[in-house]
Amino acid sequence: GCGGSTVSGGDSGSSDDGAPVKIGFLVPKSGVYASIGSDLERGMQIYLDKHGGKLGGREINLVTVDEGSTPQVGTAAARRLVQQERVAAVTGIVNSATAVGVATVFSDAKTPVVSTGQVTDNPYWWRVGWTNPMMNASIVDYLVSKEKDKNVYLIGADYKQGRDIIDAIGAGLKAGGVAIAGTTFTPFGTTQDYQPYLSEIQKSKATAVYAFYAGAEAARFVTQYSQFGLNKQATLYGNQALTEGNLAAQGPAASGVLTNAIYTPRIDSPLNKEFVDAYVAKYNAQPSVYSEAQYASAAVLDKAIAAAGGEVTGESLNTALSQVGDIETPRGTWRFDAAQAPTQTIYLRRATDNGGVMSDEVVETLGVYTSEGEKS
Amino acid sequence: MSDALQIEGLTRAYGALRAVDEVTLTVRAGARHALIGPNGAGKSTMFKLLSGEVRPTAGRIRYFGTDITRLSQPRRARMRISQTYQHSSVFMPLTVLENVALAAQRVQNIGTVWWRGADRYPDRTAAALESLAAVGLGDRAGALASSLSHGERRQLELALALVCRPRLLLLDEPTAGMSATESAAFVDLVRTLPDDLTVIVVEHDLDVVFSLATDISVLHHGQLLATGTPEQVSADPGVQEAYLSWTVADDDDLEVSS
Amino acid sequence: MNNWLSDRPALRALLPVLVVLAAAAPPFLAGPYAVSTLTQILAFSLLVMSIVLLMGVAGMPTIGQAGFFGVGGYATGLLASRLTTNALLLLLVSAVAAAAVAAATGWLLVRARGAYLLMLTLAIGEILALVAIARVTLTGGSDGLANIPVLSLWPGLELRHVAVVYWYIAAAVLVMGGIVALLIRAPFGRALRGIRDNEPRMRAVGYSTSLYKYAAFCVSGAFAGVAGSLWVTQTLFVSPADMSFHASALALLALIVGGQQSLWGAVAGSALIIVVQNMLPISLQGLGPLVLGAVLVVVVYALPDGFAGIAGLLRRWRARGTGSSGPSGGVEAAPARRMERV
Amino acid sequence: MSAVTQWFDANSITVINGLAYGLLLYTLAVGLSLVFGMLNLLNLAHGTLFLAGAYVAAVVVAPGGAWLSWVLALTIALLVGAVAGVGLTVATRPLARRGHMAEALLTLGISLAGSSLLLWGFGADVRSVPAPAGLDGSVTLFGDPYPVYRLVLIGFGLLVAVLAEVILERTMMGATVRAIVADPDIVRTLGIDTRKILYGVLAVGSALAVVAGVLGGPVLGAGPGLDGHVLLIALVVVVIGGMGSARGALIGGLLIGQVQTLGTALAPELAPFLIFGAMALILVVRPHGLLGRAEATA
Amino acid sequence: MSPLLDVRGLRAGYDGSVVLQGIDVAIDEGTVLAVLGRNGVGKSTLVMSVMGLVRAYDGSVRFAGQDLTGARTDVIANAGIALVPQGRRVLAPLTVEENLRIAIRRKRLRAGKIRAEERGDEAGSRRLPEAASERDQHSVGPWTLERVYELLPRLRERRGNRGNQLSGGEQQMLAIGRALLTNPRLLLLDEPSDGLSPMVVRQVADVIRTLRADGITVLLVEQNVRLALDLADDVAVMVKGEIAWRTGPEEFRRDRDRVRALMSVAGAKDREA
Ligand SMILES: Nc1ncnc2c1ncn2[C@@H]1O[C@H](COP(=O)(O)OP(=O)(O)OP(=O)(O)O)[C@@H](O)[C@H]1O
Ligand SMILES: Nc1ncnc2c1ncn2[C@@H]1O[C@H](COP(=O)(O)OP(=O)(O)OP(=O)(O)O)[C@@H](O)[C@H]1O
Ligand SMILES: [Mg+2]
Ligand SMILES: [Mg+2]
Repeated sequence: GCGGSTVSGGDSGSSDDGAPVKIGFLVPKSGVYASIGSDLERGMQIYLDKHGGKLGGREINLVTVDEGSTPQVGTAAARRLVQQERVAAVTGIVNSATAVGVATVFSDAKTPVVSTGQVTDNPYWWRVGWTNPMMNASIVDYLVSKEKDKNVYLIGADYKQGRDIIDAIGAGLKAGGVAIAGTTFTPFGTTQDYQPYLSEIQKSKATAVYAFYAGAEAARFVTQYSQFGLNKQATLYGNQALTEGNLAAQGPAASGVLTNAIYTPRIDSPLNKEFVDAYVAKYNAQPSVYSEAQYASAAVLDKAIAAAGGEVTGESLNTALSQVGDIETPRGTWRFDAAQAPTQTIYLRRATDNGGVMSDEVVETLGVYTSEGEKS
Repeated sequence: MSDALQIEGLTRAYGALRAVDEVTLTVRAGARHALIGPNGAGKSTMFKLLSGEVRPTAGRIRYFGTDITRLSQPRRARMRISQTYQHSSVFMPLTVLENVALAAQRVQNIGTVWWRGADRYPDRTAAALESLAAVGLGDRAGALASSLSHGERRQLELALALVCRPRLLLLDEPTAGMSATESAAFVDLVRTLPDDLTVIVVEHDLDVVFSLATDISVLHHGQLLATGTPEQVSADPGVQEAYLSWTVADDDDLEVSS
Repeated sequence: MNNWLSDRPALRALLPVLVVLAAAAPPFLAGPYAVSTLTQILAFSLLVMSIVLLMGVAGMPTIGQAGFFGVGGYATGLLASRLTTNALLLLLVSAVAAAAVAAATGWLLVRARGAYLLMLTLAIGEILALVAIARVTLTGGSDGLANIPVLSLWPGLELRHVAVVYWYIAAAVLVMGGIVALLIRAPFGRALRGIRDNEPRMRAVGYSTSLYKYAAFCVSGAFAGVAGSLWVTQTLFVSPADMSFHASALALLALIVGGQQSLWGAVAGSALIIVVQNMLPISLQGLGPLVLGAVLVVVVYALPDGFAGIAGLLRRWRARGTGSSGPSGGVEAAPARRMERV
Repeated sequence: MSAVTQWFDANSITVINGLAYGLLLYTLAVGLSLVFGMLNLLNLAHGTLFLAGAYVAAVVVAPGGAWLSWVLALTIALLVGAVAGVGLTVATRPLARRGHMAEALLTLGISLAGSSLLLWGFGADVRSVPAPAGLDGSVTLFGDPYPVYRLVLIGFGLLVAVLAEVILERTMMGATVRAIVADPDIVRTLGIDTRKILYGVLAVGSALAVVAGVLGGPVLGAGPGLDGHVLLIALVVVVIGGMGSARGALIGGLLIGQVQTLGTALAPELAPFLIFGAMALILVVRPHGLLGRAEATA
Repeated sequence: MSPLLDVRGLRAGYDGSVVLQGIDVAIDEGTVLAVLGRNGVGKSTLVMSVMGLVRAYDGSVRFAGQDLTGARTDVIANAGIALVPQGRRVLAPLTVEENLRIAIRRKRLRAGKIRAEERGDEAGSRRLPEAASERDQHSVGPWTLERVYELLPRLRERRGNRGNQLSGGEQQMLAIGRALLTNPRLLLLDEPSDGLSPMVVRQVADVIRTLRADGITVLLVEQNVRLALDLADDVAVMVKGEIAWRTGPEEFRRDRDRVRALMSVAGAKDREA
């Protein structure tokens, strides 16, 4: 509540038996990540719809707050969730800088977070999506085993994630004996025209390109890549972010782009079919990796709240989270490993033009990877 | 006493136009030196060269023996060269008093003080008020400069120059826009200025010129046409031709003032 | 405002006490979220005050001030984990660091004016942010610097509890704001005002205006650095986004909304901006920018001089109500409307 | 000698592309510059107008880029721009006496609100715009494929530049507008209705922004965040060239075009710093931009 | 015949302050009225409020039978009034030539021509055909760019300079030339001799005489009393926002005591009180 005094204290959120459990949902609703944010909200909604608005059999009081596009907004919102709303757990969070920035806010308040955000070494942070090591390792393994003769050019957006990913892939390819034609980073968030970089790629005579981009940058990069005829010279690889949510904008230019992903709507399982059908029916769109990840978050919370039982506090939830075991979600069945992230199957997809409508078709299964990138 | 100014071959060109053209001139210390000449002769430019607002294309300026040609305008102002502008240039949003106090605090060397309120320096206000009283603006101290009439701004302009305790005072058409009464008061004011203060005044009002000047120099097309005592200059035929050949239907010598 | 204060000497003597009491009260009255929001507002308002000094007083518009804010923030964050967690020491170091960076860049802009100056400060701010992004190993790159240890005031007194953090930051902002206020009223501040109004005239009177402007820039940079340090003391996190154009723009907005030349206005403006930014996204999902935009439009029309102008509006309205004409009537009463320069 | 030809061989495409990009920036920035320099109005809604244009293109242009839909998009853009310009004039007029800061704040408020309305109306997804039919392919330039549409941008940019030159420098239009900025009262005493001209300038300036948005569509697409980015670059271009100078905007656009492309190609590790570095450098040497006049700000 | 300009009970000022305390002043067509007075009495305010640049709180302004009270400045200008403002106010970013050209308006000139013909005024209509056939097709009216340059040759020399690159006197000439080019019926001159060297003052005096001969009406505010008396048909002396004395130049010259009382030390005392 609003009133009361700070000095006389108060503790982190808790809900008694039967009372609704308060869950914070931190998603971008404005700014550049808004489109991912809406995917998250849809995924969440589908899960709640399916379970009558309940998680773990308890009424849920979902407090949705805007993550905004900058960490300032995100941290302020996070503080609100902890200090004002006193939520028992938090889910969502898209921007990696925000995730890093808010991690301690939550861990200090002993509030667990179930998120796609890439925060490591934090006992209260549970990653439900992908991890960079698993994405990197799977594509590197593929290139090393199947495309060893290729001359690969690496390009990515110049920010922490981008550098981490491109560097890891470069190192992996080198170790696997694949030739690297060049490596470039492009200014993050401000690059509108990739021609100078594309021209370098042309000159390098690369036969494959691995690109790390997301959102609007990915849309522009892929489009310009084909405008400058590079798609005829070199196959374009990337992780799911390169095409996820962007295929419509990229249009035919994306044809043939290969991406690895933890999820695609084409996965053949009853649960996925049910998920996709419900999603298409409600939103007239295919679910994305992000929608599925948020659905998975909800599933995780569902199990944990049920396990925690009785009085649900941040701490009791966190303990429950460490014991949730197998989780069944549209992407398949997976469980948290020691790093509090999933071990799961990775797929390779190819963007395909079906008479004007683009979709990512599964080409093959790359295998099951741990969050640390070990193939198992 | 030494000369206040020794100007040698001073030139300022704007493109092809030489606004001031190789002027060599000496101004005695303590002189009331009038600088006259037709419009566009280069008088204001000359002032800008002296005050340091504009850099000369060629030539040298010595000020009481020191070469100041390369010194910046603020440096020269701190050497007590003060000026009024032909087109009044005051601090519009500030009060009349604050206008002058700004200059006063610089003179009193408290311009960089940051730990004590400006209003706690009585000297600052006193100097400003004194200067305002001298030019006849004493009763307007609280008004905003932006609400002054044209003529009142000219007076404020003068107060700003005087509060700097100048050794060399450059007045660019000080009486332009002043009514006859204020002009007369101005002439009186200049008369009361200390003798060791050197004044150079640009004026088109020849009454003012002849009632004040101890020396007159005439500029024409940027060049020095003549220089000397009022008698010498007014007798010079070239000057007559270029400048003085004027009288409005000399029907009367109506004196409004005094 | 000054008038009614000077009429009542007793009140005037009491005022500082009242202000201190009022500043100390919130943790006793409000919940932790409100107090931490207030803390945020205060830290931010010091950044805005640094712009008041530069833009409101010296007439040097800036949209790069967040750069120095960030320098202070990073200095505090980096040194907290390496050198000391003493908040006051870090505050000092941050001020020095920000002032040093301002000193190193300030010479670039003493010649520029108006919008050109604005764009130069933008360039400085953005370049500082880009440096923070590029120095990944030191600053954590675009993800920012997280896991900053909790600071302490002295050994044993950790700035961890929301209320303690609030008191520390409120006290620091009060002291710093007092210094800024002094500076504005002192001859130095008056000289800056003169430069804003008529720089050529100031030169003619003997001021080395470039030096004054340079000094103003450095001093204001130092205050921004302090603000950054305070901010990090609370958030324990600093990222390039804190230094970006966007952050500077928000500070500038707070300044204008508050009324360009008033320190109280700076606090009020900061409050509006922070509250709109923090609260609205919750009740009005995703429409935060829309509301912020609408608020700006309304403020521009309704409050010509920002929040600081409300006092004036009230006074004029009351004067009209009682039928009294202004002091002494006549032309002196003409209110000033300054033309602001970008 | 051969080093030079070699260099040119290696970078010619980049230089051409810099030209295309630069002229797109010019088309975008010239309106801002005129409004900025002539009306002393810092129109921070300029980027939003550009984005609105991009969305117009994204919605109106048919898949495949049929010519008719392009013509329609451009017409709508002109209308939207002109209406927005008139609206902005109406909105800023009461503030004229309050100075630039109030106007800047107002346009910023309008742009914030406008952007979130666009987000609300068109969603958060990035949209793309197909190039006009027949112009969507590539031609081989210096041995490498190059998109035809970008060559069209060069042509259009040059057209705008020529028009601006003729209208502003060869007629009294430009002088009149500059005069209004300097002293509107005096211009009115000469019997000129300053209001009409103010409306006209803002309408034209805004229309140019919206049209630039349509034209930039096939290159930049349309999506949230583009408006702010574009505004920033336009400001840089305008300031480098000197406010109020159409020629300055041209030089600024071409310069930033090359800095962004050639500079990036030659010194990729410095890429993020290039734009602001170039601007700072130019402003330090020339505090009023390359062709700016001192009075524009004083 | 009714006066060309008829100002009745004009009260005006700035931001609520009242400077003009109810002015009545009328000027007959083709005459020159000199307005004299000390600094700050409101002469400029009078001129500016006739031009619509200062808001009138009260009173009326009629010009050529037309009610111009509260009209927009450009409407007033197009009705045939021009102003040479105090402090010149040349358009700094424009060149001399642009400063002049901007004053030339085709539509109004045509109207001016008709007016001149109606009046059967030779001076006005005489110059028309010649000017119309000139290379400068804009200049249709008694005052053309050519004629202004002829009158003030200094301006031709400096035609490429920007307004702020002119000397003070040159700016004043420019302000005068600019006002003439609008071919007004009534010319408001606010201290036109300010900053002009004696020779140019004489030229300006000649211009005013020519104007008068052309049937143009002039309201002349001047500090140069000699010049003013030499040109004026009528003299008005202002004190503290009111016209204290309206008389002819002869009478003004004769009644020195009264002049002294209204325009000098006594006036100053009065103000201080
Ligand atoms: N910045 C400039 N650029 C070009 N020409 C200039 C500049 N400033 C002044 N001039 C020219 O230099 C000449 C001298 O100007 P100056 O102002 O010195 O004349 P002045 O003697 O003061 O005349 P006045 O009595 O009319 O004030 C003029 O012809 C003027 O046009
Ligand atoms: N813009 C303004 N705002 C407020 N008050 C003003 C303004 N302009 C003039 N005043 C005041 O109005 C009064 C009359 O001013 P005005 O300029 O009309 O005088 P004037 O007779 O033309 O004087 P001068 O001979 O000095 O030009 C003065 O007291 C002046 O202080
Ligand atoms: Mg002069
Ligand atoms: Mg006057």
